[in-house]
Amino acid sequence: MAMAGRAIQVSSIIVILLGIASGSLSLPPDRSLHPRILVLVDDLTVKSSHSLFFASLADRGYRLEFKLTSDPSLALTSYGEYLFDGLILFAPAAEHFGGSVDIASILDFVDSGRDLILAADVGMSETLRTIANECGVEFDEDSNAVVIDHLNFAESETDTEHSLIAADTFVASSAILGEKGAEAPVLFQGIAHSVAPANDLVIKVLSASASAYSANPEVQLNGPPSLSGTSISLVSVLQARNNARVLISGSLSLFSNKFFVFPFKKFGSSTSFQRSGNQMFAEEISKWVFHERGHLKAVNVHHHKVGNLEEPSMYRITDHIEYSVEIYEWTGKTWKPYVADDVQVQFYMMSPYILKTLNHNGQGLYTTSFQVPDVYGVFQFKLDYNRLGYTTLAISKQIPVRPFRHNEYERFIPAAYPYYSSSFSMMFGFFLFGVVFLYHK
Amino acid sequence: MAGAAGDVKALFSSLKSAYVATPTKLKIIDLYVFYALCTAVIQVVYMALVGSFPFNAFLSGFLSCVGTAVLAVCLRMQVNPKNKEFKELSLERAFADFVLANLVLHLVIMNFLG
Amino acid sequence: MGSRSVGAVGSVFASLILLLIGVLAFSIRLFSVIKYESVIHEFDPYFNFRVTQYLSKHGIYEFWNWFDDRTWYPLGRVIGGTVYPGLTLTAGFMWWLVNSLNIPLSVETVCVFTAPIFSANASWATFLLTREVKGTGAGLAAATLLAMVPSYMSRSVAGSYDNEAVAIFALIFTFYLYIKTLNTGSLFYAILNAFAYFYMVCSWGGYTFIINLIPMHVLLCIVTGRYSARLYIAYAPLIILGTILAALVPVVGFNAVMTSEHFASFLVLVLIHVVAVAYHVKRLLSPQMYKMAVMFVGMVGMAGAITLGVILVTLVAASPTKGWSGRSLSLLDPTYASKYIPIIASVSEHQPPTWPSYFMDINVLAFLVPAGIIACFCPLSDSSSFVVLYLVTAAYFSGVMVRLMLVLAPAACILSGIALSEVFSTFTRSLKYQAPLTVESQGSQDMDPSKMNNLSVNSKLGEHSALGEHSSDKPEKNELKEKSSKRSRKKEKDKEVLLKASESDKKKRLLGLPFEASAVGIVLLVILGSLYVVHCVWAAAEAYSAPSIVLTSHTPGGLHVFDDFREAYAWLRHNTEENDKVASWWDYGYQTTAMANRTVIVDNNTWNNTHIATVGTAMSSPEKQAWEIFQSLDVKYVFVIFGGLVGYPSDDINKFLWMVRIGGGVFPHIKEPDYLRDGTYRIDAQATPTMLNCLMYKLSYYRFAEASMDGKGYDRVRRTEIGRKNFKLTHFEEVFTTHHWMVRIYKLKPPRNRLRGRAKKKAKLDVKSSKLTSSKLLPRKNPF
Amino acid sequence: MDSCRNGCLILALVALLCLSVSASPNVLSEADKKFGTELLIKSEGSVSTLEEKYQLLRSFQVLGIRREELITCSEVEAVLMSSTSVKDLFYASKCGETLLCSFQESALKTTVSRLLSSLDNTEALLDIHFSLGTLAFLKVQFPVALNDPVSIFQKIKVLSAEDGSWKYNPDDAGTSAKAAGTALETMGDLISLAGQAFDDAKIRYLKGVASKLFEFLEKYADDGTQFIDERPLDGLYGGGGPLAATSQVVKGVAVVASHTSGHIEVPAERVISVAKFFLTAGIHGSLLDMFHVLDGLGVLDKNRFLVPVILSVRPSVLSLSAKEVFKISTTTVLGSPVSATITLRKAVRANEKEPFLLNQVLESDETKGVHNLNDILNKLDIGSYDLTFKVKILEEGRYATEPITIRRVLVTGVASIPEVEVGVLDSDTGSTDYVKRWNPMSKEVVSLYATHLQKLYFGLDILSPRQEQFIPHQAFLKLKHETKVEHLFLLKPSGKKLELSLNLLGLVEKLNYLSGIYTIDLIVGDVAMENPVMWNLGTVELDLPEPPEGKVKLTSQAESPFKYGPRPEITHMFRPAEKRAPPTLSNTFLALTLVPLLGFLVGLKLLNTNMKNFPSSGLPVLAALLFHLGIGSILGLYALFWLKLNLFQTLKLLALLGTVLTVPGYYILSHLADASAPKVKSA
Repeated sequence: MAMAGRAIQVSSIIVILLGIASGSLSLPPDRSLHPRILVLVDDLTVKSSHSLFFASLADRGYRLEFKLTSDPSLALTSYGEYLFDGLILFAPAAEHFGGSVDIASILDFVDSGRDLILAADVGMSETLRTIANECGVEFDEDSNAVVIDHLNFAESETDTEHSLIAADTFVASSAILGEKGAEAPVLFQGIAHSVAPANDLVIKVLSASASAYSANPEVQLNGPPSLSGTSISLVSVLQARNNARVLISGSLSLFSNKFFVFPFKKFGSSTSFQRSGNQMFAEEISKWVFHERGHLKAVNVHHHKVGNLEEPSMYRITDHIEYSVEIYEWTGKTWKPYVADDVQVQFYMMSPYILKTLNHNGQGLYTTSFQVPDVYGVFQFKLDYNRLGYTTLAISKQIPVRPFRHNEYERFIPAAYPYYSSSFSMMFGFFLFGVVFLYHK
Repeated sequence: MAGAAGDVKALFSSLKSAYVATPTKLKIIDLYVFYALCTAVIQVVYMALVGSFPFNAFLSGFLSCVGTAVLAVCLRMQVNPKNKEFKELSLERAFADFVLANLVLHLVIMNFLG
Repeated sequence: MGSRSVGAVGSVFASLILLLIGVLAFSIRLFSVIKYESVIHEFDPYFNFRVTQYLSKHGIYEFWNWFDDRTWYPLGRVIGGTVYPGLTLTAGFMWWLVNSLNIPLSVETVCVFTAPIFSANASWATFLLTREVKGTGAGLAAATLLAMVPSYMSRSVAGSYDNEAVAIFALIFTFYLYIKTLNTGSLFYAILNAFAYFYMVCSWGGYTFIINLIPMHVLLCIVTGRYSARLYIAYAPLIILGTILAALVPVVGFNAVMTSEHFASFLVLVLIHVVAVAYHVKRLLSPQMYKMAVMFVGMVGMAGAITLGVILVTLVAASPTKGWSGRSLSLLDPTYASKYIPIIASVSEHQPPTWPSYFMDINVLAFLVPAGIIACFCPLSDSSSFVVLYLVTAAYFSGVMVRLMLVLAPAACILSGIALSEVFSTFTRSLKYQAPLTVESQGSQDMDPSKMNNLSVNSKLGEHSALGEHSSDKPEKNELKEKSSKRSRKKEKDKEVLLKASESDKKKRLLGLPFEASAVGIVLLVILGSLYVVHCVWAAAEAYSAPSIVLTSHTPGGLHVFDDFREAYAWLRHNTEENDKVASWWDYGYQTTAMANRTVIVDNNTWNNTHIATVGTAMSSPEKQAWEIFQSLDVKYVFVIFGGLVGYPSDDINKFLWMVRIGGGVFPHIKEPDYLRDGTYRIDAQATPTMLNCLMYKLSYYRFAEASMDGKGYDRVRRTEIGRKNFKLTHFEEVFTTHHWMVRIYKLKPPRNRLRGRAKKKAKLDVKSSKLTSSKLLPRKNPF
Repeated sequence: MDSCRNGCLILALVALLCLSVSASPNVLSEADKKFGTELLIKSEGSVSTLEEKYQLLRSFQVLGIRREELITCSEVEAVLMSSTSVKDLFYASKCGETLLCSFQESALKTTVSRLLSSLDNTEALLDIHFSLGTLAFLKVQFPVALNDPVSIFQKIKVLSAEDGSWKYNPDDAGTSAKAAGTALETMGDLISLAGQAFDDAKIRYLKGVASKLFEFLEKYADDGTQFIDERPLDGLYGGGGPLAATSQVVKGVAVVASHTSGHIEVPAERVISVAKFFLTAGIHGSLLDMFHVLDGLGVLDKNRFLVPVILSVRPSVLSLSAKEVFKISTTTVLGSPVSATITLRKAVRANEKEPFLLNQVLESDETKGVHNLNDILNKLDIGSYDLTFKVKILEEGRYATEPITIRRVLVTGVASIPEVEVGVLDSDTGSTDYVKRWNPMSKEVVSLYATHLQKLYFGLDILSPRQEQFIPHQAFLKLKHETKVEHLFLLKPSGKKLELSLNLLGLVEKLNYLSGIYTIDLIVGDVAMENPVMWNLGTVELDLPEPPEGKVKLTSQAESPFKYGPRPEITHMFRPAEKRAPPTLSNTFLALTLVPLLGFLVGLKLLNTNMKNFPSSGLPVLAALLFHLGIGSILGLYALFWLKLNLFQTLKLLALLGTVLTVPGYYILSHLADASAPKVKSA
């Protein structure tokens, strides 16, 4: 699939990284330490109503900049330089943007490897739909439809349509949701979206229960709803091929102070929660989106024959070789060694000839050694590390494998002694015969 | 049947008598050829036993024997006084060719022996 | 005594003439250099050239062990083990020699001129061979003919640096040595013969022709009871030594004994030994005893023969492909290839030839050959029988593959040389013996000076003829020049003949023709010859010297040069990364590696059918699948050859059906009928959707409609308006297109960064218009 | 007259419009206050500056709680005496005000004088605000005399714009309402400091500004709440968002009102919708937000211009099964009851026209200030209703309330589903091939079998607690194939039942020809149902035709198990080595191959070969020796070649030896030839 293409771009990345990587932890960070984030709102009240979320970001060292979507001075870039490392789009109703920002520029922002958080809400604008759609997330066509779940809603005296969902089916990934995850259900009130199953870049982080459906509570249904059951995704994340990360939530109020501190009781269950899981969920997932977790990089890819350490330009079949690579994870501040037991390398030519799990020293150094197959050709060391919630590592290094040279074959084989002896006896015989024949009389 | 056997016996006796007449030099050659062929046969047997693994070695070994034999036969033909075709060809000239041929042959064999 | 001096003088003339023949052979092949430039020609030569460069740079051992990772990606190719090194080594040696003499020649120059040099050698070899068969006169005639026979010229013009260039020489020379050995029965020549054979094996896969022809001849001799010790000496050592030597060539290796192309020779070897023993015993025994022995041996031998047969059969069965490689099979069964191996069939030169091509390639020789055959049968010697056999087999094979016309050509030359010399000798002899009666009557005739000369001093005639020869090189009025030169050359021949004649005189005097008849005959012959020469020169100048890498066309504005190929390769060399993989149809693989120095997926050495089929499939698949296939092969660039704009007929669209067939041969989901509208191959509006959607079509005709002057997209090769215009490419992007659009290079787009959801067109439009439409305010909602 | 009527009509329409959309934010209940208090206490640890401390104090104050441990009067006094920044002084004094501290005059003389001097030489609104604010507080303790209040008044006034918005500084670009609020507050303080100095004109001007400020209100469409938006200018001066702006404006107006006689013209509904804005904002979130909300609410709760009164219906979701009753009350924003007479104008079931209850005055028990709505309970069935109230507040004047209030209430209860009919029908005749009554009590599953020529039938009826037919919002039937492919169908009401009949022939396309076992799930739910169900009715095995040519039968995208996570390892199978001969065998044959050589030697002996022909005389002997030596050496060379040399070295040496060899070779051979053959041919 994307192998070659990605391989190429990655190899170039490696070139860059090799420059950086001294392999130790004193790697100069190649990610900004105090990322600047533009928060686009269509109503400054959001600053207050969602202040807790923003506060948590600010505490983590992000420099937030609030702008109205209608602000005529809006710009993501100036003179080709991106002004921000991340973009938070908390303006569900924004039809248009001021200044130089439009859908295309926002998508370019993502395609330049930067991150985006997008929160929708009932009555979201076409513009936002388009952006979400470009990221592989399809919101319910009916803009008045909300997610309704008569079996899994949070009991509150203001909610008269069971649209305040208490969702607790999270994606099983500590990389995305942190070690603890969210211990309380997450409150959700908003619009449903779905993700094409074929799309393996988008992950459903928070999905609805089997009894949920998306409809307009005011009107009676006269047909099965377009979205229903577990196929409804409430919160999804996209990790683009260039590792840009996008968070798309069907509910803006999921991030609001109100929901953060909302004490509630889930319908049917006796346990009532002091506060919802929203705050934790929002903070953890924002950590992921802004690459504080699950961002890997591989450096110092190296391979050599057992014995001598410098990297040859070509191997011979049945050589014994060693392969090593260092993998680090970005913590938001530094690169710390990444430790996992499932990193694998392939020795690949059209199909993997050897696929081996690397063993590591706990300091991020992964190594293995194996014997080159007795097949010649142009092989690749392919390290293809694709784990849920982690940036994809796809590194391939090309190395030709040549057959034996004419003088590398086995000689003086015991099994062939008779042949040797006889041919030599022939030589001797010839010599003798020559003498005898010539001088006989 | 017995008649046939008798005939065969007679045949061989006559062959023998005819062969005794041949000069020693030719006999030497014959001996030489015989010796080469024996070696060849032994190798073939060996190959049949253990399979043709170092095939190049076998080939060279075998062909060196056969080659020697063939060259010797050529020599024999050339120096055979009974042979009308080679009146104008002296024994020594033939021998020189023979030596050259053998040297070449063995060079090649050595190269191929691996 | 007198004869002696004459012989000496004759030999001097002979050598002089040979020299001139050599010059002729060399110079007639320089048209390509003069008309175009000193470049390597079409496809394979580029590979050979590249290999030669490598050799000259890294030396023999490196070359021998060269594992080339820039072709057949990702399989790579062991050049040392898969190439016939003869040509390369020869050129490499010449280059080394020249440079060690401090003559600074580039490898390319050497390569360009290798072919002409060896054609000169070949003509000399022909002389030797023919002399062995029918004496000097025939030799000279044959040499002259061969020096300019078109079919040979087609493969050996300056710049066509291909195996055949040297192989033909090797072939003829091997035959010569064989005949020589056969005639002299000297072991020394047998050895030389083995070496010549070795050289042939190094040079060309066609060596199997020798290793089958010679046994056939031996068999023939034995059957016709012409067995002799000389035959044995000529044959047995050759086979033994030849086999080992052949096995030394990596590309042949054990095939020399494993595949059944070679079995015939071993069989005959066994046979000849049996026969030899038989003859020997016969000499020893009295007849009746011998009869008994025969009977006895017959009984034993029967059993032996049977076992032997069994062994052979098993061997054949054991050896791969029943021991017969595809090409050789297609030799025996002309329809084999087209039935089973599209790859082989797809190469034009593997097609059976047409009659015109016969005339084109060997011209008048076709008429002279029968005469030659007859000449060979009176009297029939071992050597002449060999020549005849050679001709017959070669004729058969050439009937199977155009390419083997090349093998036929020398045989034809030899035989027609023989024929010519015979005829001339007869005519001139009859002239000579009836001349005194009718001197005045022929005063006017243009033959008389020759006759006079024949009678009087030969030396003057020698100079005369020599002058004639030289004058033939000077520019004069064509027809006249030809006549004179031809005439003089003919004179040479009758002179030679006469020399021989003079030795054994009397009986010839009896069989003489009437004067007029012979005179007319000679005139006719001369005309015939001159026709041949004219044809050859034309062929050399026009037909065979175009180096297909640079094209020209004669426009009213004058000569127009199409140099698109080199333009494209230069672009690739300078604008792509060192290790990028470039995919194209295999015809252009060699050129890409040699000129662009980029890694290719497949090339002209078509040893891996599936790999080629993969590329064929990609070319004939829709864009997306194609993209995936190429991606899986790490391909970065794809280029196609497109002649639709300038009307260059041999472009990829015309080759496309072969891609489909080859691809379909391995991947059954590619079906040829899908690309044909009720049986006809078309690219206009009637073409099938599969055709219009396949990658080859898209890459060829992308942007063609708007670029072509009328905007209708008129394909000048197919002479029709293309079926699908103004389409977009989603997975490929055009990066370069040469001046005449003959080469179009595309780059594979990287995979999409994001995967879009099921997008609504309405939304798409909004993207564009979002900035423009006046902002209507949505009702604001209370975020709390 | 007519015109008047039309006008009234229009007005009524407008009123209805804005009312109908209004949702119902409840006033702060005790629970809310408790919750807010906890949050505030949590955030106590983090406060450091005086400003934050004041905000905390004030919030607590509004919630009716005193917490001295934040800051003590002595601390305040210390600040007041020492600090130089007017801001600190201001907030210190505010703290003091909240804590009702009192200081002795002597200590603060200097401060006062400093403030007065600073008043003279500042143009900035905030500075003046801070200074006057402090002075106004100090004035409570002991008299403070401003030098020239009028000039200060002018100073502030010059910052104003025509439309009633304000600047913070003379050189500010834009203006803002928040600033205006601040200005008003400052003016208020100014008046309180030097009341008599101002004539009615100024006072009128102030009131004009005050009432004009309520025209800056922005409005939220969904719940009709109104607020004052933040301007870019505010961003430069501490921002705080709309909450801050609104509360500031409210405060300003309140202050002016509190220091002037007579009342200020403010439209009542606006005040109410502002109050609603604060109520919707609620007291959660950051300290600052809560301060603004509470401050605003506090001001609105008791002020001198208008106190909004909110009608609240509790609970808004009423459970029949729990035997709950509606409690309607009219209170201020902070929940202090206001006695009023409430009339239920009409009660309408949602999505219906006809009211089933009309003008009815609710009786109230004055003790709790709560009105009861008991007698409609027995009329209510489950579902949602719109109740329209009319509120009449007894004491007129300072209270604002909306003339008409519509509340959406939801009545829930247990709906009963006695049984579910599951059947297989013949599609053309419609005759039932098989029918099963599925019982919710004993949930034993059914298992059906149907071909594409049949129909599946499902039917059930749902009864409300009042045994009426009830149509839930969600009544789905889900068919799920083994391969996780789901198909959802909607049960439609027909007659008294909810029915669904699936004509499988028409569905083969939709089910994309996927035969096999489907599990049947029934999901019924509604807002009003307290017992939503999701039952597994059983399974049905469908036998569908094969897909036609060309249509590929797509199976569900079963993603590869290795999409994430490691793949099984692969190791390369090396070619097995050729079988070697046992060394003993090869050695024996080694010996064997040498046997013929011996044989050859023996044979030579037998043939009694001799060396008679060996030259006797000197030179030929040498030649002969050299000759054979040469041959021998060449053979030796071959051996070497085999052992170590490469081809080229060998060939070089060979050429050398060869040339050497020829000389003696030629000599000896020709010698022998002469010797042996009497008849010599020149070869």
